[in-house]
Amino acid sequence: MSAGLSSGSNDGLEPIDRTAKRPVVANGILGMMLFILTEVMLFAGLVSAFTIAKSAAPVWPPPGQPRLPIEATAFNSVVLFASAVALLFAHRAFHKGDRESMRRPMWLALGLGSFFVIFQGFEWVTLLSEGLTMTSSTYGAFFYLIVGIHALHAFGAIALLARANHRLQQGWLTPGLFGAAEMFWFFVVGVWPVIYLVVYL
Amino acid sequence: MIESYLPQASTFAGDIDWLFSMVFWIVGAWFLVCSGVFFWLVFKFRVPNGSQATAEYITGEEKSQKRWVTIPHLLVLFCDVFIIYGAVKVWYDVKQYLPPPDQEIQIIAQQWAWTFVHPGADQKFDTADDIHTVNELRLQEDAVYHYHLSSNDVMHDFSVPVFRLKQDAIPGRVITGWFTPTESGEFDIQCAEICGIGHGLMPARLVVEDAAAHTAWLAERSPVKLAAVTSPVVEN
Amino acid sequence: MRLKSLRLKGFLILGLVGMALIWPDFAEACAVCGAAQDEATRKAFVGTTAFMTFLPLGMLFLVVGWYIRRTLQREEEEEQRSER
Amino acid sequence: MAESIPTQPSDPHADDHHHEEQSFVSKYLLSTDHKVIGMQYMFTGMAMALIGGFMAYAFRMQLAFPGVEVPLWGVVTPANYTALVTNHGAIMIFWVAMPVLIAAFGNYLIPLMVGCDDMVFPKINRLSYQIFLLSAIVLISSYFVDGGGFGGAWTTYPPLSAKAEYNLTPMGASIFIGAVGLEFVAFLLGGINFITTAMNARAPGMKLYDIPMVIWMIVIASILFMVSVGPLLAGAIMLLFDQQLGTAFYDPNRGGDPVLWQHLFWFFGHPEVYVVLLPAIGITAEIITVFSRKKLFAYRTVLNTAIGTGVLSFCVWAHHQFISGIDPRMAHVFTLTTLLISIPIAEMMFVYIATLYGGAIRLATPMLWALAFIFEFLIGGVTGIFLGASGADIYLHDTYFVLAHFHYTFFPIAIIGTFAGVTYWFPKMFGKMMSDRLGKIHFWGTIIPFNFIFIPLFFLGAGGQHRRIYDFQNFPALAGEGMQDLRILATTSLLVMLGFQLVFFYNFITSLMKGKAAGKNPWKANTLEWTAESPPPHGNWKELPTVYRGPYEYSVPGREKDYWPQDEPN
Repeated sequence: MSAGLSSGSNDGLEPIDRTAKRPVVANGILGMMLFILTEVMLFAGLVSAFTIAKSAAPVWPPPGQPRLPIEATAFNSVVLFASAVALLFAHRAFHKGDRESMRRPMWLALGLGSFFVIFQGFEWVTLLSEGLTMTSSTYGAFFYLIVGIHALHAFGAIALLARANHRLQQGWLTPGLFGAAEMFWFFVVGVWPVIYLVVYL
Repeated sequence: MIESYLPQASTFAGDIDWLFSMVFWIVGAWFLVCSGVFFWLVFKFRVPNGSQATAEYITGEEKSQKRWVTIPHLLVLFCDVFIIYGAVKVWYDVKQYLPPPDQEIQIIAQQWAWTFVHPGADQKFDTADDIHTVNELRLQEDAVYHYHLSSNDVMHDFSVPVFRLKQDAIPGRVITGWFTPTESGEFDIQCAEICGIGHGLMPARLVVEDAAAHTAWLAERSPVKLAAVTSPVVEN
Repeated sequence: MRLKSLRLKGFLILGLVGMALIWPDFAEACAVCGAAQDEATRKAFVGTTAFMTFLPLGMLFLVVGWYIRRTLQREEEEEQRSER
Repeated sequence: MAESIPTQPSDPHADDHHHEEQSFVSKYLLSTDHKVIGMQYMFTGMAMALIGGFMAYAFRMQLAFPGVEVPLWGVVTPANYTALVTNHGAIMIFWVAMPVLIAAFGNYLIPLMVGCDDMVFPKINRLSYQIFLLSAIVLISSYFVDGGGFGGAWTTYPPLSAKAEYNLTPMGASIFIGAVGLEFVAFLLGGINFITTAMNARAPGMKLYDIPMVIWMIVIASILFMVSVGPLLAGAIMLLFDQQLGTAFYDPNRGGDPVLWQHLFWFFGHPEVYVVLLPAIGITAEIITVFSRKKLFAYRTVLNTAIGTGVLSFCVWAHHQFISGIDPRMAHVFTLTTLLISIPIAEMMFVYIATLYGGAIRLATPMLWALAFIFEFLIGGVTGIFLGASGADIYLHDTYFVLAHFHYTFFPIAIIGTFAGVTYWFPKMFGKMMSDRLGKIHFWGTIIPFNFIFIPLFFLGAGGQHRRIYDFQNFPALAGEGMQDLRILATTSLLVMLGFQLVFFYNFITSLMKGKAAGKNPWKANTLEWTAESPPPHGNWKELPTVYRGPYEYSVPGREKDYWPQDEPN
């Protein structure tokens, strides 16, 4: 199979003349866009379910249940946004072709993102000890469900970012991988304010 | 259409049958025309399998050609307007509008039996003179009934085919609706929402009787006698 | 996504929706709707129904619409290039 | 998503395209070749169709002859019956219609018809099939656990599905939900692949409006699936938690709401109908153009109607809940949208009928199936109007009328569409021709009994017979002689129809063994897959084709041949 005519599994990086079929966006990024569409709808379903449960309750949050740590989580949200900003710097450096100055913001984004997840973990431990569990009320159930699914996504996104960072260190980070990883992370960051507004406030 | 299968035993049964018939004639005509044209085309332009015959080259992109699709499509829309109007009107009368009641009943569904509660002489529920029956609903002809439907465990569906009435019973909610029986006799009540393995074993009987017979029955089941014939209300 | 045919359909749909709104009886009166708490739930159901219906449509119009427009644009460019 | 990234920029095909001799396992079981994966989906789907058909046989026997000992099954108990109807529905939709129509034809056809050598994410594709196979095994295993298979209908409404004390299948219910969830993940991965491949890996020169209709339909269906499945996945996780962790998302006594599930379920459930419908419509488009030697009437109109259907399909879902105690005012809106969706679908049917005009129609087996699809789907379409009209739905909801209606849509989609596709692409898939004579016997032996199964059910439904009831003898109004005769007619027709499927398998196997060699392009079709060898080798073409025109240039005036393949310069 001649390389010039091969289809498919390229991510738009090779310098072969493919103008006739140069994709509008690279495969990895398009795939990630589609995946994110599904994920947005997953969270839309969860948030809708939460709204309905909340409307059905006479008092919300239910009496006798611990309150969620609004201030601490606000701080944590700022950390999450900071990580997105760091990733934006990395994005700019990457598209300037400046891989050297991209390293520090990548590490920063990874570090802040991991801090966010770990901080959430501590929050959970505290809440559990205060008596908010999945079975104690729908309040608790929805809290752990929605925040837990978000945390799972954060894990996945961090893993993907770490993989991109690893490639960066090795010197062959492709736009497809970087684009997919940063898109996923921006999705995780972008959906958080919605969760914070709906679930915490 | 439907009236040839089942008697119309409520005031709105006729409306629903009318809507069904209207939809039937409209879509039936469409179906006949479409399948007529379809078979005519297939037989007219059929060639033997090995034939060398060629076809006409029609893109269908020109306006004069597209007309053959757009005009029927506008006609479909036109017919839809009638159907929508009829559907909305009937729906409004049956499910959204509530005429002032003559009588009220409670219907309680559970796995796998129906409990019907008449309020008794004081016309109030949850009092001592409530009349409970299981798997038998007795109604008075030509009285406007409000029903309050609820469920003790899973979802059920209160369905009375002769009334053309159907309403899901949802645990945790009380759903209000109405009907007016117009024909005396004995009919089926079915559960129309799957409710476990006993779903097929949840038949109840509906007895519609005239006012005198109904009053007599209510008196017979009045709270004084009730103590003697305590109805077997199955607690969950 | 030829806009011309979509516009025709848009008009028709608008007309029908308008017709539905003209029937205030049907749209407003709800004799069977119950207590205050029910009303809140009812509103939540209607709201989330609208939300879940329009969110995917909005996203698709933005993302897929953008993608299709870009692709068509590029096809046009290429056609011009090959003509030259 | 990790698989989506090529391992080395210098060698994008490092691990999925070696052409040396492969062992059986790596060639057929662990292959990343889209054709092999397509076949795997197809054969798994067919095996599941046999299981689903057997279930239909068992419960139809019970309905016609209540209490009788059913050969090969035994006496159908109420628990058996509910489990059988539940799994029949779920299997036929999720494990037959979806894998065969979208995954099998999508996998097989997309790279071949858009002119590339494989899917863009071959490893994700393989993972998709593996997860799908796992989901099928998980589903079947639910029959062998304590309590047996889940019997709460494929819609799994809680609280029945959420609590073991109600459904009496403590493990079966969770396994059912788990299997459905796995299956969705498989199609999610597949969908990403289909859309990305069709959009990004098209052959040089293939413009958007040169893509064959079946590919467009699979792409639109995949988009619909991907966008609608999220809320259901959320709901399924909640339901699983309710079953296994004791949460109360759907428990009204502890602050939950059972209607919430219907809300999330039907948001997916209705678009799902169009997810399986659109590929079948696309397959029909390919076949009627080839066998009537006609250009597809108004290509762009078909595409627009498909998009219109897709858009509207998100606005109709609450019509499944008319009777479930939703705000009655909402029913008006959903009646409106539901009847509006008849417009694009009707237009699509008009376009197909218009395509036949002026053609030179050859009634070969695939064409018969395609024509039968149009006719039978027409019946399914018009009977849907009754149910979309909210007023009439008060009576018809959950009766056999609904059941007959959706079988008149799903049977054309899943069974007729599949047979149309299989008989049409069989020469390409296996390089052999199928027997036309046996094919026609099988066709008539399937279509005629099919109508005799489901037309009686319309009458039973209009007579007030409800679904999922294992014995109608308990209901005096339904136990009559006339009604029982209709049930027996339906069951007998089902037996005849199932019997005729043996003809298909015989035809399939003998054609595979000693069918006439097909050659590259036996049907004289235009689309790219017919320019590859039959069957296409790994990599599809030695040199990938270039595309010069749309896929439906048949009988173009002034040309010697009555077809004009997409890759011929002139």
